[in-house]
Amino acid sequence: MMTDARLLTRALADPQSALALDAQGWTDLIAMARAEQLIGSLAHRLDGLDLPETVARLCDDARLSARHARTQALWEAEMGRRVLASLGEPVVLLKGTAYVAAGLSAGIGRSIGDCDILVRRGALDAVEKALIGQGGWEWVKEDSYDDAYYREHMHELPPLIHKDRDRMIDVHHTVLPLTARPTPDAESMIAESEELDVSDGGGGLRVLSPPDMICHSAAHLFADGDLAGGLRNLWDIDRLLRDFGEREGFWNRLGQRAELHQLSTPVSRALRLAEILYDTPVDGDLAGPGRAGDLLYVRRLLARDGWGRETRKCLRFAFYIRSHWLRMPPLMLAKHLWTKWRKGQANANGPGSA
Amino acid sequence: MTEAVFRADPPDARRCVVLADGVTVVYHRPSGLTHILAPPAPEVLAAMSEGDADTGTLIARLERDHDLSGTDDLRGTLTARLVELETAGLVWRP
Amino acid sequence: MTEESKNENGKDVKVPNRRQALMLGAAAASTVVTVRPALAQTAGSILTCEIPVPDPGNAGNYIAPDGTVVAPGTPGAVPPPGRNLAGEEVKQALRNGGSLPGYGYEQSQAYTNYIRRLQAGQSGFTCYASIQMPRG
Amino acid sequence: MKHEFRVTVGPVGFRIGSDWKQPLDRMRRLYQGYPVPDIPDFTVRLFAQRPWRKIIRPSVTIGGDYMLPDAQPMALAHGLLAAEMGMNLQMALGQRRYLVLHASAVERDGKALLMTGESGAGKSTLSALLGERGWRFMGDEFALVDLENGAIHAFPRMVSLKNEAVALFEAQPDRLGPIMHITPKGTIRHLRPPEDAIARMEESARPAMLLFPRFGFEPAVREMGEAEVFVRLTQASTNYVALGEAGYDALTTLVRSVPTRAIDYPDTERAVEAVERLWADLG
Repeated sequence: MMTDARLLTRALADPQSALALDAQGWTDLIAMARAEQLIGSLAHRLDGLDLPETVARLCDDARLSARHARTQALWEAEMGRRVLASLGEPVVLLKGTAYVAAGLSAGIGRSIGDCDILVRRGALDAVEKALIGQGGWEWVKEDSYDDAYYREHMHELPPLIHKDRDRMIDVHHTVLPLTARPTPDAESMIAESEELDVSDGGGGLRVLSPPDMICHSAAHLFADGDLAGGLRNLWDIDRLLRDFGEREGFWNRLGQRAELHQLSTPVSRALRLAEILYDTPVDGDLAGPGRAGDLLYVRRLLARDGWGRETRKCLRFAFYIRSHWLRMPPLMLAKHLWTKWRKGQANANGPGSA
Repeated sequence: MTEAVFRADPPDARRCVVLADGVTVVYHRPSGLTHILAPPAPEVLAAMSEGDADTGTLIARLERDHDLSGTDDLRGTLTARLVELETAGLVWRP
Repeated sequence: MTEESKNENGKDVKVPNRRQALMLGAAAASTVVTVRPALAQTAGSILTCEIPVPDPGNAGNYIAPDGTVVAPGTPGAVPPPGRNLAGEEVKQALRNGGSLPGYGYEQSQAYTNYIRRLQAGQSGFTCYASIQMPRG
Repeated sequence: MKHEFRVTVGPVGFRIGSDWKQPLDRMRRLYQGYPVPDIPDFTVRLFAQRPWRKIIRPSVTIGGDYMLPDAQPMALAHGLLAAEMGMNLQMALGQRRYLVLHASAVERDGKALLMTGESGAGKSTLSALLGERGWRFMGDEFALVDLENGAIHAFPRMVSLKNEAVALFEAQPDRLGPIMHITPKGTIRHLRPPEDAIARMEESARPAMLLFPRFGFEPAVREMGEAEVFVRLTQASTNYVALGEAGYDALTTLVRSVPTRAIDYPDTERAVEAVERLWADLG
């Protein structure tokens, strides 16, 4: 029996359980956690436990990295705020940056990549001009201005990178690609967003409302590639639900918002998967009864071995195909797969091993 | 535009080490970035930490502590320094 | 120590006995430099990168002169290079506008145009971004 | 993975997995007697991108805990180099316990001499040579600066001899790995460090002198301003920015406390002389 990432999800959900691991178990756990970009979260969960010396040391290092990631993320957001403040447009932080800015548990120990912000579609041009004109951001690529593909098919501007800080910012005007079938109501998400606590000069940035945060996170869990990074996205959902679950009327509101955004199915599934993998307390009605497909998702999410390698290639490939199905209208997809089949290039290894 | 008001972080948001050749190495805690500052940028930053200031106020503070008689275009030069510090994120317009 | 308590000579400046001359220099002179991560350089010295043309998901398709991926045999399009292009040779070709080693002018143009159109997340994008990154 | 090798170099434990036996057999021979970690700090993976690439024109992809996307695979004949690169990659991208400087280091009387500079400057060869001449070899690639007390920790992995430097050690075949031609870094041959370097790899040393050597120029010694040294060391460090304030403390302390010179030299013999002379004056 090959090891899978159940080792990792168990350690995250119940850190005490990790104390029974032997040296090989710890070695596997650390490699998996790094591969799934969950090492910082794990290190925080294990903090204070009686760990083997090397593990304690690696956890210290991981917490230091996470602290640095947090500083950098908050700084990019702040620099964005300084440039965009004069536009008077709502700027909504998304994903990791939002979690740390709002002080949510999901931000603890989280690795954070690019700075993702959501703005009104009508504000895109002004935002773009301000970031490039005053902010010191530039297109990653010279010809991005004419990049019709991004503007017409994607849910964000072509990526911008800051010329001095080498950090990327992704400006979204909706939360899923425009070709995707669920079409979440981005304008409504912005309207319901919440302003962050105003500290000295820090006002003006916003985060999604709690139910919308879950909707967005669930949309990403299932829409992104072949569920790559799924365990991390699901861990976000677990942490968010634990932060919000006790709030008055939260589950009701989540149900309503999921429906509005055409995300009821992904949200329900995310709740069920979080419960299975992380023991997340969820609302039974909203999660709905388990479905046969859930187990396939679980197997896919746990497809990682003690070397940090991806496993279950066929299952991964099936999810890869499925992700294209979700992203493209059927005709586009048929064309895409037809071309692939004709060239005989489809192999269980190729794509999706990002 | 020239009379824009700028703000700097309080002094404890920074660590500063002055190297032998007169250059100041600044660690800026809110950003985690290291900046290398040549005169007069460190002096400008120190004066800005006393409180929000436009270029005129900044000149008054600097003249209190330093002899600025060697410079012709005080206002233009200091505005350029402020914009540079703004780009680095060390000062901003509140 | 903070800059309030020390000046460049390590002496107290908060209550100066006599005002020290402060040369402000020219407006155009730069006085602030930010330390950048040295990773790209380090990475370059540790590993070399490469770019598949087209990405594995489109393997076998042709490349049009503007860099778009088109069906095999499309008039005016060129066949794929048949190997991954090394970051270093792409960098040279982009910089000098010259051809890629082993390929003619038209092929090189099509391939470099394809590479210019790469998006984040596509195979080869990180490599492309790393050779594009201006380093000072 | 099918094959596994573990080794501790200085304060860092590695686990290297491979689809092939050959690179790990070579490592086993060169790293004989090094400690073996029970829980490694880092995992390196050498694997075939496609299953058939294990056999047909086998090519080694370097992966591990920390990876660079789009890395170029290497020929199996260069598998040992791939393993070393994989270890370097983990240090460069993942190390957070020490300030990692791209520098070679040797020690005498508890004091460390650091040599840094662009690749090809000769820092690696020079450290290997000094290691044969009364100095303790601490490492030819990375010097690890302790974030608490500024001490230098040894990282004595295999010396990677490049091009002309390969000939300098031909008299000691037992310590040498296979010659690898036309690698991304030219001709490479690995050299096992001297036995005392391995036996004493846990001993740290106070940094006492920092040199920026340059090979192939008329002999010259130049003083360097602290600002120049600081900037060059931030660029010679793989993790300065990532370490935040701790890195800032370690690096500013190092720059202000350690005498630094740029030295040019036409050949290694003259370089050794120049180093000894400077050490007598400054170290």
